[in-house]
Amino acid sequence: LEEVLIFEKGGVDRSGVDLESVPEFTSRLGGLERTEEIGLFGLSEAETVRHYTRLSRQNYGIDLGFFPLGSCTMKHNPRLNEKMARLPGFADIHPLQPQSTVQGALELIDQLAGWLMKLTNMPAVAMSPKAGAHGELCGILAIRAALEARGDAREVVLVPESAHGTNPATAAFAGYKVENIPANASGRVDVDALKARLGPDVAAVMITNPNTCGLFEPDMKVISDAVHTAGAFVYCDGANFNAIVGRVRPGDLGVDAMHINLHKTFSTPHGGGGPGSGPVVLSAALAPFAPFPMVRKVGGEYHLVEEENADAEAANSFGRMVAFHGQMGMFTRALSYIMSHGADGLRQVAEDAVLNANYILRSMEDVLDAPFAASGPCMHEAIFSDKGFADGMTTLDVAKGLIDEGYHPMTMYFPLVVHGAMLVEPTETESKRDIDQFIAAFRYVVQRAKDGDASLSTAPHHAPRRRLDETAAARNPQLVWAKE
Amino acid sequence: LEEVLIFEKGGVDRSGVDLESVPEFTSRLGGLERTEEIGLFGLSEAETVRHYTRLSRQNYGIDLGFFPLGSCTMKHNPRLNEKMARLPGFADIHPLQPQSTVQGALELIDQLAGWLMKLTNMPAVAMSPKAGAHGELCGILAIRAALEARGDAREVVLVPESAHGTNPATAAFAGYKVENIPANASGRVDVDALKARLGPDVAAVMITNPNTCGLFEPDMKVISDAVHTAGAFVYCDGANFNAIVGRVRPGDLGVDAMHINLHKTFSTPHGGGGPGSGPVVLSAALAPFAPFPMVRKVGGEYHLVEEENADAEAANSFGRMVAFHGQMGMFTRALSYIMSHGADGLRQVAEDAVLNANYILRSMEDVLDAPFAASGPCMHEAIFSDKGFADGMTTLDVAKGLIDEGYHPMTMYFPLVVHGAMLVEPTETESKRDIDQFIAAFRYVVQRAKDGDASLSTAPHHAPRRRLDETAAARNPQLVWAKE
Amino acid sequence: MRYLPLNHDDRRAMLNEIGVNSIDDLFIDVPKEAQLSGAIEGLNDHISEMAVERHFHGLANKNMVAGQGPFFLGAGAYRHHVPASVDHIIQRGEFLTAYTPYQPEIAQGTLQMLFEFQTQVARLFGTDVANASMYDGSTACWEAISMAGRITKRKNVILSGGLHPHYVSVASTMARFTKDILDIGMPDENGDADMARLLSSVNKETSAVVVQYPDIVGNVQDLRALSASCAENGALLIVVVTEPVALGAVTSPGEMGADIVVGEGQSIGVGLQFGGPYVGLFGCKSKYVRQMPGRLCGETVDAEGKRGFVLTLSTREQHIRRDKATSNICTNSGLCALAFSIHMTLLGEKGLRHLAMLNHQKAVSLADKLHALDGVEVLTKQFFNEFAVKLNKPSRAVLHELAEQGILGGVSMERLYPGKDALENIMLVAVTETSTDEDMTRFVSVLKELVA
Amino acid sequence: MRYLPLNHDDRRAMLNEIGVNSIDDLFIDVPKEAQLSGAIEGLNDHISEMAVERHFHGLANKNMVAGQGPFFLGAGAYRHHVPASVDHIIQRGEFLTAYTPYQPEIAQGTLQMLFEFQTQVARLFGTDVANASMYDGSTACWEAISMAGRITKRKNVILSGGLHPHYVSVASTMARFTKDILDIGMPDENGDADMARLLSSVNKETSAVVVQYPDIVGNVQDLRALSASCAENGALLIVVVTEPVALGAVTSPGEMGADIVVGEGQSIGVGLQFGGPYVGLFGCKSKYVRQMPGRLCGETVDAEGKRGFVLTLSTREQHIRRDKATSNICTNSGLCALAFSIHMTLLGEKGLRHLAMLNHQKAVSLADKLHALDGVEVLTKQFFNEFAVKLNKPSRAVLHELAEQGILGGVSMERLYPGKDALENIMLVAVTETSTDEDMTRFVSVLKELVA
Repeated sequence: LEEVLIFEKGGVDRSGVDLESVPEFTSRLGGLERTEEIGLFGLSEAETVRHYTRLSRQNYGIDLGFFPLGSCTMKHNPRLNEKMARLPGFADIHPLQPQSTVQGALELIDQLAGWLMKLTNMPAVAMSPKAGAHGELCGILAIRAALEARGDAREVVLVPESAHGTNPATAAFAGYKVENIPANASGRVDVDALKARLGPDVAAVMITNPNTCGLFEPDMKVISDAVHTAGAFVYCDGANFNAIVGRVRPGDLGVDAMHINLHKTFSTPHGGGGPGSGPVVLSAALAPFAPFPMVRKVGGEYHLVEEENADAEAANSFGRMVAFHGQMGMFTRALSYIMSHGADGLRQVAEDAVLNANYILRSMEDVLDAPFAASGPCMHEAIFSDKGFADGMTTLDVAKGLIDEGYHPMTMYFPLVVHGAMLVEPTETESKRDIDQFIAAFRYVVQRAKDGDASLSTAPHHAPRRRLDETAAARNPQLVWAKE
Repeated sequence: LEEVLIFEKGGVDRSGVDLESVPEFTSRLGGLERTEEIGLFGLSEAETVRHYTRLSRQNYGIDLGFFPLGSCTMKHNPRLNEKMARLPGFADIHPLQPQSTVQGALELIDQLAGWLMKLTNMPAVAMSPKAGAHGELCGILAIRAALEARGDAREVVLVPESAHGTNPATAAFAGYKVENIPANASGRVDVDALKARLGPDVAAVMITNPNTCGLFEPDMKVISDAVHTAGAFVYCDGANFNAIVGRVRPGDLGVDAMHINLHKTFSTPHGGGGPGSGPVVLSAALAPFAPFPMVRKVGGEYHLVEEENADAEAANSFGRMVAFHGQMGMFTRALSYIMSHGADGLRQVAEDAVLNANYILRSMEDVLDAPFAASGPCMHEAIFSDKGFADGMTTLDVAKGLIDEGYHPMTMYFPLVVHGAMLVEPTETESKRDIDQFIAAFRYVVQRAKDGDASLSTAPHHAPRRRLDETAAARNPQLVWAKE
Repeated sequence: MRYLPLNHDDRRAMLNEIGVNSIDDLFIDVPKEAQLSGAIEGLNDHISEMAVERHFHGLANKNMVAGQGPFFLGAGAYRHHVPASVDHIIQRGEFLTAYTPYQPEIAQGTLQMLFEFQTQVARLFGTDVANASMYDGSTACWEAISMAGRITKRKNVILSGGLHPHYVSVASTMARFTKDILDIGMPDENGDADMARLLSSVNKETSAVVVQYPDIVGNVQDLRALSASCAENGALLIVVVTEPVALGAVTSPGEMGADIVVGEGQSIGVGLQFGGPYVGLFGCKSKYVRQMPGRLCGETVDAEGKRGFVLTLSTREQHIRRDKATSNICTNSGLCALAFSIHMTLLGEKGLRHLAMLNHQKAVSLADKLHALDGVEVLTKQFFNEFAVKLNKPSRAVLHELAEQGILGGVSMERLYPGKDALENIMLVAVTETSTDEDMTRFVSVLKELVA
Repeated sequence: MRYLPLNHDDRRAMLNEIGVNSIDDLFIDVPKEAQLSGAIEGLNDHISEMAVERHFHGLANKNMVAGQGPFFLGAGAYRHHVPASVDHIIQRGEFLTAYTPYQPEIAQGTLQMLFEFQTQVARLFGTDVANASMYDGSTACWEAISMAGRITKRKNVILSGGLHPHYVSVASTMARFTKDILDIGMPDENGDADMARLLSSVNKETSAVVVQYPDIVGNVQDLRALSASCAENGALLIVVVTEPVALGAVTSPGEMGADIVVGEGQSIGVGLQFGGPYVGLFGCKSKYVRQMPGRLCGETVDAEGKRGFVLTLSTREQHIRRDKATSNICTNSGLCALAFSIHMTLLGEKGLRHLAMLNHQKAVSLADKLHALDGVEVLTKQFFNEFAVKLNKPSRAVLHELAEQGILGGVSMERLYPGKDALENIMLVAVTETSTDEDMTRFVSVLKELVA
């Protein structure tokens, strides 16, 4: 049964709520009463639950199976976290309550901040950014504020070719000119080229480490030192922190700022595209420029640093990034995850994630081109190219073929530095048994691509939809429902 | 992907829990330590969530679609009820806590009891029975206790042919001889035959009203009067109370005892086969014999009548039926449902349930034999026979054909009085739109059965499994997993 | 009316289609005098979801929640920690809102789960087979007695004094009507006297002997001699387990020769819930399987040869056999069985054994601390996580005073055995993994004052 | 480690398969000096689920929960009743644990929901189109300013004094780096002075005028003259809605000519959550769609011609355009958008209008009661569910005293506008359907004493 839109089954006079009746009174809306029909369609509760339950069944999630989407770290989302976030003491408090009435909430933020700083060996953390890209912006603005504070008008941010698109977009948004840093043959930053480019116009280098090819940048410390010597800052994209958490601390590698995707490394749910949460750890050089609000503890009391006391307590802060204090609901989940694992468990997380990825890399490299496999082990994700596919067969075909085998595909065509890239990230919460099954399916589909199996070009065949026409969608965008 | 058994993927050394470590100590188990391997297979939490999520996807539930299982009343299960039942004040209290510490729980039971008595116009209710059949047992035992109390050793219970199997089974369990009452051509109890059979050996008549043909017994009061005149009691199977709740009170029809399936009329979830809850309303004649525990209010305080005070407060009680006080978790859900609807809403429930059923009856009768349609409207369910199907085509085929159309089938081959019976109960929580879709699908499948479409004999074709061999299962029962 | 999809226009259109003028025309079979013309008087009309929530919060707040302070109640219902994922999964609509799996092709989720559940229960109990669950432990116990009667064709049943008094009460109620003859005992400190009674009473007229393990005062006793004696006399040994976590630590009843093992599964996955819904566990030797009550799930294949699961042996059941059925049951406790099975899967053998030892260790630790108090004596010598404590004054009053101080300290024997003066000073104390050292310290220190 | 499936044997077997001896061999790229040999010092090791729960309960209990007493806070976050089914649905694993719908064939659930969400937002706002959500209202507001700059190629932006001061603060932070020029106002009682300022300031250099509706002190004002003036000058009118429930009662911004409407969707379906996660709403005229930030879901067909949905116009986005993208955003607030959409579907137009009038009526009622008190003056004359109240003393201290007595009475202007002495005695009071008559009576009577 196809599930039609609510606008095709509900009605403006249908509703799934009961409300107390409104007594007679004189409205005080100043003549602005809404008179026209709004066009919001309602359903009874029974129909509503069914509508969304049916829709949900058209989706694939981690709960259903392996989700090897590289760079997205689709790990198990513990249900304890959901339960903790829903305690009324966290879920039902207002951001502007008197601070004396939210001491537990402030303490929780402080505790999570403490873990993040210790796990990264960094002296400060800005908690309010709402997602990874927002965290990047926070880091770059802190860098810019720090440079401005010393009267240094640098204009360029260097970004590796393989970077997430958010990196250049963020730098541009903050008013910087973006220049690419090339990669070397082994998939790492070309350190010599980077060093050569450094100079008084370079404000920062944005590096993803482990990088988007799934490799650790072995020269990270060398790079940091060079960048610092050149008077610039090192921004580290922390999207892949999962590979090293508990084993390696970015602060030990000379990083000045790094955002941490709580929804990646610390298991808060992705929810079909958010909400995320992107706290940013900062070096001593950048800490004074961190945005407010921030939580401080004085004596036994927690308080917020915000507009009213920023001059006194955070005079160099670059200001406010969001209306309130950040993604509290994600903080509770992340802290629940972190405390459940502890320092020992988090180390194991990194180890198992890396082990799983290398296991896939080594189990596939005989049938699939793994451009960097020769240079050694990968970190949390294994990267392959489309080399060897039959004519006309593409990475997209393999991805859609995997759907028919019951899997969510890996990340496709990213990073751009690898032709027809397939980026496979298993995370630590996949069992050997499930990975073995995936490897068998992946090998089967890859073989079809190499054999030129025509039916693969029209996959998926067993999904809720066949291939969707994205070009048509973009050519004539239909973004809202309209009656035919 | 097929989901294998936990015994085929887990391990005795795998676990999805962490527990604090056990300090050294001297066990006090008296040499009974369990030494052999138990054989309980564990999974990590990540795998566990996935295992059961995948299993769930092999199930059909109301949340997914129309579930017209006759006599089972598959109505929407409001999520508010689930939330209320999980309040720690109800979910996390022990049945043997001092009664002063559970006053709210006792009050809740008392409030629900009050609603049930008023909705049925009966002076008493036994709350502890754990399911409908358990409630039947409660009612029959109360009748037997009442008869014993007056020294009346009656031996026979009369049951209509169309009764639920639980009725004769219950009467037999309580030591009664069961005799059938025939039905007349219009699907109701043959009142003359019943009257003729009444006599000093008849202890009770068990009647389902509305009956299992989906019809109201118009002579119910006449029957009750005759039964009472003969010195016997009327037990009413309340499985179909949904059809009349808020509009008709069984107490006004002379009923002495009736169980109420909270999981039918009052929307507590069926949960794949339970838990149920079957409170029994009782007439004044039976009230003194009700089982304990029961809740009483004296002054402002609630207390339980149980073993310690039964002699004083319920001297004629026939005793205890369950270890504790009944299905508290179902009481909270049922009361939440009842209060949400109120007296006005419950009346609407009955009306909409009956309206939906008649709509289906009239929309199908041109293509499907409806044996009692000529005698007038039905109540909450519409019954059809297999008359007119092509040779070799059966009700079972139609049922399995509906699965391929995306529906759970109706009840098949029940009641036995209609050949190849198909009992369709829409309930009040189905929309006209969904019912119209179902009617179209039902008509299509019925037409195939009439046309002798061979492919229907092997339906379902689009379900998680094809037809399962039930005979083989019963011949050589495999009830537990064993390594091949 | 938020749950009702039909609106006025729908109703009008449907009445037209049916060919009647009003809804009343559909109720013509109901005699006029029994028809109510409007909503029932004396009852409230519908209210908003928020108003319902307020009402329930008001009631809930009048109860003292187990998790809010030191808590030591057991006696047939135990407070264990249930992982959050259990409750998450059982709320999946596909499990929650499904009916009995009568159409197995679209109910494999429930059926496979039940098959796994049956396997888990059978292994835990040490029996060959198990069913798909019963209402609760007390009704399972009676069903076992009834089943033994069908097998042995005898009427005499001997109940151990260690059997939960509510279970005895349920059996007594039923026996009154079925004319079974129950020989009922009273609990003793270490169960020796009771065991002697059982061994000396069992004879060729005995249908079954029913013992609880661990028993009501927490005793764990070796049942091998008793099972041998039952076998010799053609009687069945029924073992009742009200705390299944114990079986992670002690030898299983099946291993000691039990014919039927029943139990209350609430401890694993279900929670306290003021007494219900719980989940009855039922296992037995395979030779008795056709006399078992309740639903059974069995393995089979589909038309393509794929493994699948179905409800089976339903020829025993009421919907086929009617008055000849093995019992009148037509509901199991499916959702609670699911919760049990999920929790058991999360635990696994390793986790269950760890959990059991943690319970045992904490219980031993508290027993020793209590025993050291003046005026307090721990009576039970061999126990798992529960034991009887004798005070120097009536226990019920002490428990009330403890409750006043925020401590739910145990279950008084006076409540369980009203009128038995010899038991008046005794209370049952249960300790699980949910009790912290602080909880125990607080309990001991307050109790110390109360018995001083 | 309950979340980790690999055990020792698995790890050994996998290392063998890979061909290395130990896990350390997989970390060889990490310089020795940066490798930690064991767990990080100063941090705790893993703990049980129960221990985590205890810790969180401890923290939660230190907060004063909004639902525990009279509650009247608003100022950009509103406490509304969210039906239980909303939270049930968003916890379905298929929604909760899915990623961005990059593979539309197996993400139609998320995509269709987003399409419905976009339609709901556009209709509520009175705009042609809407996007798939933003982080929150404040970032959506800045993105709108930024978008206006891309469209008009101008740098001057006029912010109404009625715009939430935190939104102003966010915009100011961003403008400092982007070199946009912000003309910032201060709130006035009925907004007339501010409106006059806006009308007189807008000119051919103006990129956008940003107004909030209802504004920070609750004013609802007719925006038609302003939109006409903007249009005349080639400037865009950006309207910010922090309380979307209001749009069930008042004329939509789109209807009054707004070019871009942004908002905070928290009121519908999401809950307070101490400030996040929330959901930013973003709608605009269709001619500006290619300059919109954020994700968009569009309708299309699949290879068999069936209707389906995909993310579209991604050529605007960072993963394609990199440094030329319309914004750096690569996350929306999907799960909150789902909650919003479910709640809106449950309400329907009828429900939303009813809810809005209920809010308004309660607010009017409380405003009148407060205004009648000596020492209290309600400043806002035209409002929806929130208004400014002037006391005879600093409001912040009064609010603290109210909190001591279990009443969360409002938001002090001193906290929102630190250092503005003229506002010190003013507080904002919001009233929603969750406030009962008893709540209001209690608030009024306690406040009466405090201002006496």
